[in-house]
Amino acid sequence: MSQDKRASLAEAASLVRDGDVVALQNMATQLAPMAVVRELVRQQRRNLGIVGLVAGIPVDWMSAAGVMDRFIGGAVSMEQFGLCQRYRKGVEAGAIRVEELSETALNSRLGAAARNLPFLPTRGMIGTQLIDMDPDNLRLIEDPFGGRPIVACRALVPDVAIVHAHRADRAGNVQLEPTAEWPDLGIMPKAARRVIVTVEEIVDSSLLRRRPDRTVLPGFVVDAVVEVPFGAHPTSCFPFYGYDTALHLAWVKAARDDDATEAFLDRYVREPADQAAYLRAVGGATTMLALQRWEHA
Amino acid sequence: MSQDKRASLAEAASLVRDGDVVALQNMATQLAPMAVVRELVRQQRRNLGIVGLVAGIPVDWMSAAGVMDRFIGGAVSMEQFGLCQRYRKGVEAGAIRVEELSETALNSRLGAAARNLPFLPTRGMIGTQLIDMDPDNLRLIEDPFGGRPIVACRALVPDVAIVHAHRADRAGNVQLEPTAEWPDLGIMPKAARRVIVTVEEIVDSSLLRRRPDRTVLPGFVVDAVVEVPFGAHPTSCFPFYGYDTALHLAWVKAARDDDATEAFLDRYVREPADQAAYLRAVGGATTMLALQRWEHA
Amino acid sequence: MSAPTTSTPASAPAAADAGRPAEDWTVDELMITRLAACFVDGDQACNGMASFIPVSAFMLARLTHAPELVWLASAVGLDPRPERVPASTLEAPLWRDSVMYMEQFGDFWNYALNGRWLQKFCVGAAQLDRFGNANNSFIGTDYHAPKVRLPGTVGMGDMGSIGKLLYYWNPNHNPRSLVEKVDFVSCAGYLGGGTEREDLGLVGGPQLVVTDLCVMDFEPVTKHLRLQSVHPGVTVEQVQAATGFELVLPEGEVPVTAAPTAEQVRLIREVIDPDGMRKRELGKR
Amino acid sequence: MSAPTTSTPASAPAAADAGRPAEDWTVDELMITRLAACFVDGDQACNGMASFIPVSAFMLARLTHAPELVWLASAVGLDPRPERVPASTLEAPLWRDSVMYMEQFGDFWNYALNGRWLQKFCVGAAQLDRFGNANNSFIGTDYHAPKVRLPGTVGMGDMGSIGKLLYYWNPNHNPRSLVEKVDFVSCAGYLGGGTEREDLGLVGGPQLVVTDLCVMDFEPVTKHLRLQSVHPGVTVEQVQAATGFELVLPEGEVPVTAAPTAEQVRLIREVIDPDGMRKRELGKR
Repeated sequence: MSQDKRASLAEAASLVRDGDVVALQNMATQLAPMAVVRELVRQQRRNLGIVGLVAGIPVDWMSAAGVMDRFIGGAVSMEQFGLCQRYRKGVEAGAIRVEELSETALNSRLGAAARNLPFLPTRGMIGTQLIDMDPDNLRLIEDPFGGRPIVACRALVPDVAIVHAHRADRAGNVQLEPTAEWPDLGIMPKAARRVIVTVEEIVDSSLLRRRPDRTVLPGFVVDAVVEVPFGAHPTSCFPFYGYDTALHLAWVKAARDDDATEAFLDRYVREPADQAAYLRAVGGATTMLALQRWEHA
Repeated sequence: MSQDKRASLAEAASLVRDGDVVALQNMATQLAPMAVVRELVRQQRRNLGIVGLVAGIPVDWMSAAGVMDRFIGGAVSMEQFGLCQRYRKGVEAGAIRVEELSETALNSRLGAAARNLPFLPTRGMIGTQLIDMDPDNLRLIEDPFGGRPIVACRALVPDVAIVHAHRADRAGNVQLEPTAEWPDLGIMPKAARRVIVTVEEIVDSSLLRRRPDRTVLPGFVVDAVVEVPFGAHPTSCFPFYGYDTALHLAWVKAARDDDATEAFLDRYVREPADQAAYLRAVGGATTMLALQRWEHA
Repeated sequence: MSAPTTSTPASAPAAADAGRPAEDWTVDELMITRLAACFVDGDQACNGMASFIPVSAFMLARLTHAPELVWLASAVGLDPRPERVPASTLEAPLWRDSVMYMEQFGDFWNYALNGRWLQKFCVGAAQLDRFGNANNSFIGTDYHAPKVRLPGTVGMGDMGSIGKLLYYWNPNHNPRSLVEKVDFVSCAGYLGGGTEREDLGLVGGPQLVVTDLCVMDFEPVTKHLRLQSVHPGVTVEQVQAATGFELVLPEGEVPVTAAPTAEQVRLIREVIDPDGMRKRELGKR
Repeated sequence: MSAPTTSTPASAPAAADAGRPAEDWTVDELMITRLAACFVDGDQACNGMASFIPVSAFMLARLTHAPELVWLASAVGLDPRPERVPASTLEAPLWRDSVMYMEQFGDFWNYALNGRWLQKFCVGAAQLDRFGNANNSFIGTDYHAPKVRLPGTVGMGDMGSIGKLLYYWNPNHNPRSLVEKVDFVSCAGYLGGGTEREDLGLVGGPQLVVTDLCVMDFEPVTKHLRLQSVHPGVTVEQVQAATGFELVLPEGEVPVTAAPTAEQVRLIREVIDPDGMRKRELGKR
């Protein structure tokens, strides 16, 4: 009944242009669209501004590979695997600019963009210095009804949103298994100009019709949908598979050293020609089966 | 693990006091908390302000019974059964005051209340006279970032929200079967000071844990949960049962005449001592079985 | 319950001469075919309550020229396959077999307000004036003491202001529903006409009015309602007599609205609306 | 996989003398028991990432004095029954067997911002100053050229301003984490002290700081951090030496923090956190 939005990873990644503001789904170690992230590194995209609530390893890889020069959002952390060292070095060296936002500020900025509003207000951040650092986008305004001032958070329209989910049909209608619904999927695709979705599998619409309440994104907002099994690896995709502890630890170790970082990126990001080659590089079926059992989570 | 929120209809209805602003779930012919509405009529509650997006037969019954003197919201209509005649007469006679809001205005006012914000903005209604009629609550304000003015919609905090759903546990965690999720359930219980929920059945929490994604309201916001089978009748509760065409038509006919209106209210609203008696009065098992088959929908 | 759906072969044009004008169409069918022509592949259509004619139009468009018309039934069910037009256009039987249930408070308005999606809305109104302003609030002069309280505007109060393209349908064209000036502007059309709407920063706006007598569009400069075509058998004089203000006429002869084709009538009667729900909206003139 | 859950008999105090002080508690266990005491039946608790000590505290409270503590694990899973503390407090194993999955964009903040629910938050911070302001943004003097970039504040940047009661935990009490003045206020405490917070219209605020050396509260007038108790075996001098500003002392002798009971220690070690995840946060002093 609708247009066919299926695309290859390369085609999807070509929707991202140098300098774009890219809203990236991720929650520390969860559900990042890693296959697209790797493709952006391979295609040597430059000067991206990454928007994230809590971004983890994808931001560290993109920092290491020189893909991004701005982070707009809440935090960058791999939780129990620690801070993102390459991102941190980039910021401390002045190569990556941070526009830090509280959670309600980021949600409000993206929410305003989705609804074509100039801003949405929050009472968060009052008293903090976060407001002072971002006068272009955060402004204390009077309550027209006589109460205390509140913070107007200016609409933030990303050029592209990139998200990962469990399944979609060809039209790009996206379903999520019952799991955490982080704000990313709830708002990024609605705020952005273009939308890339990777999914574990593309299925016939008839399968979606069996559980219409699990569809979280209508196809008409989606520009490209790409089938990538284990597309969130090494982040998790509950309930299908857990985050890859070994690969996270290997990255943390490599990230301490410039040469080791490059070798890691070559081996796991630049050299694998496709998703199958990548999965072989990270341990193949044995690793994937262990992740499906959530053995290290 | 949590407090027991179970209550009788009479106990639940006692949370509503004369003069209260009451947010009422309803969508024309769908999912209104009718058992509580009838209880409010029986208890002769007075001067209620009813908040609704699209309210139907409950507002007509409460208008006829002199329970309400204000309507704050979008529309009052029983869709294919026509306008609510008793409500309309009340408004035209000056007994019921209307504060009409567009859909985004109502959503914004309730959304602001939920989030403890003084207002939320909308771009709806600009150019209409709705804004002019409600200067206390709708105000054109400047965009602090230099764009066009927008409409600030002042927070509306109902005293009570009353909703109906498919099931809950004793703690008041509420589940909805996959169906339309109208704004009412999405926002009213979060905006209001007190919350009454009626459900088709109260079940053990273990049943909710099987489908945690279908839980739409956490028990900690709920003050009273009442088990009332067919509690939305004569409105529908998809997929369990359809709206009652015969009773809607009987009401439309009765509402044309003062005596017939009183007789209808006596027979179906005031006299049945409990839900079982009400269900017998409206046709008993035969009717309920037909409604479960959606025969007239 | 094994009714035809929008994707079954039974729904496809059946005969080679299906494109010929129907011999016995009725005006509800003509209104449906005219509205259906406003929706094309890739549009996202959405209906509200008591919208039997627009719903029939969406279903017809999907069966004929716009198979990829995205339809969000009742603003709830995405790409549904209803068995037929049910007795309510706001109840579950309409969004049968949907691919998505869209949550209304948080989510529907993300799309509706965005500006890029759900561009076209069909609107019914108790009063419509010469500049396309609509009123579903009250008849009379005093908001708090109306002569007639109307249902209320709900989403219409937004749709006129947020850049949508509005398609009015009116199955009872008469001087009380098509008025010089609405008693109350509850849905913004072109306001006082000319550039007044534009000056307020509003984009989009009313595009067409399809009634049981004629089709009207808006004169581009004055934004005054203008006769686009009269339905077969209706005269310009009849339209003018049924209208509460002076119509602007198109240049040259007034065209006649194209009659439904035999195939369109067959689809409406046999597949889309065998129960004749569409006729409920008529005959109240 | 048939682990004890919060409602099994195995979780109930086992022995009559379970309330006696433990003989071999460790400081992580003491921090957990002290934090647990802040949460009572009817509270709604919520944890963020890398929050092994608060999560253990919630689980302990539910197993002992607050069986009706509502816990929204990771702000996602309501009243979960995790098998034990997993390796991440932000991943699905923590919200196992929940009664609800709360959507984060639209819904979680309806409750968090409301003011009536989710009143108490446990907060960890890289820097905390004498007035309870916290910093998770950067160390240094220049936001755009920091000496150390910290992860960022996310929800903490809100929680300090929206009326929450904040409970800080700090497993590595040292002069770099407890400072005279934070390099950057990314979470609002009592700002410059006194009525400054109140004057801005902010309610709630920091209540307690639980470290690996002591417990501190806030002097009611000046809002200066004040020593409430030192942990067994720790001296006031040791606390002062590890603190980057002059501590306010309570009147009279400084109390000693109550040691965990034998039963609390048993529950933490055997039921709640047999894998010792809570110890990950310590030893970085």
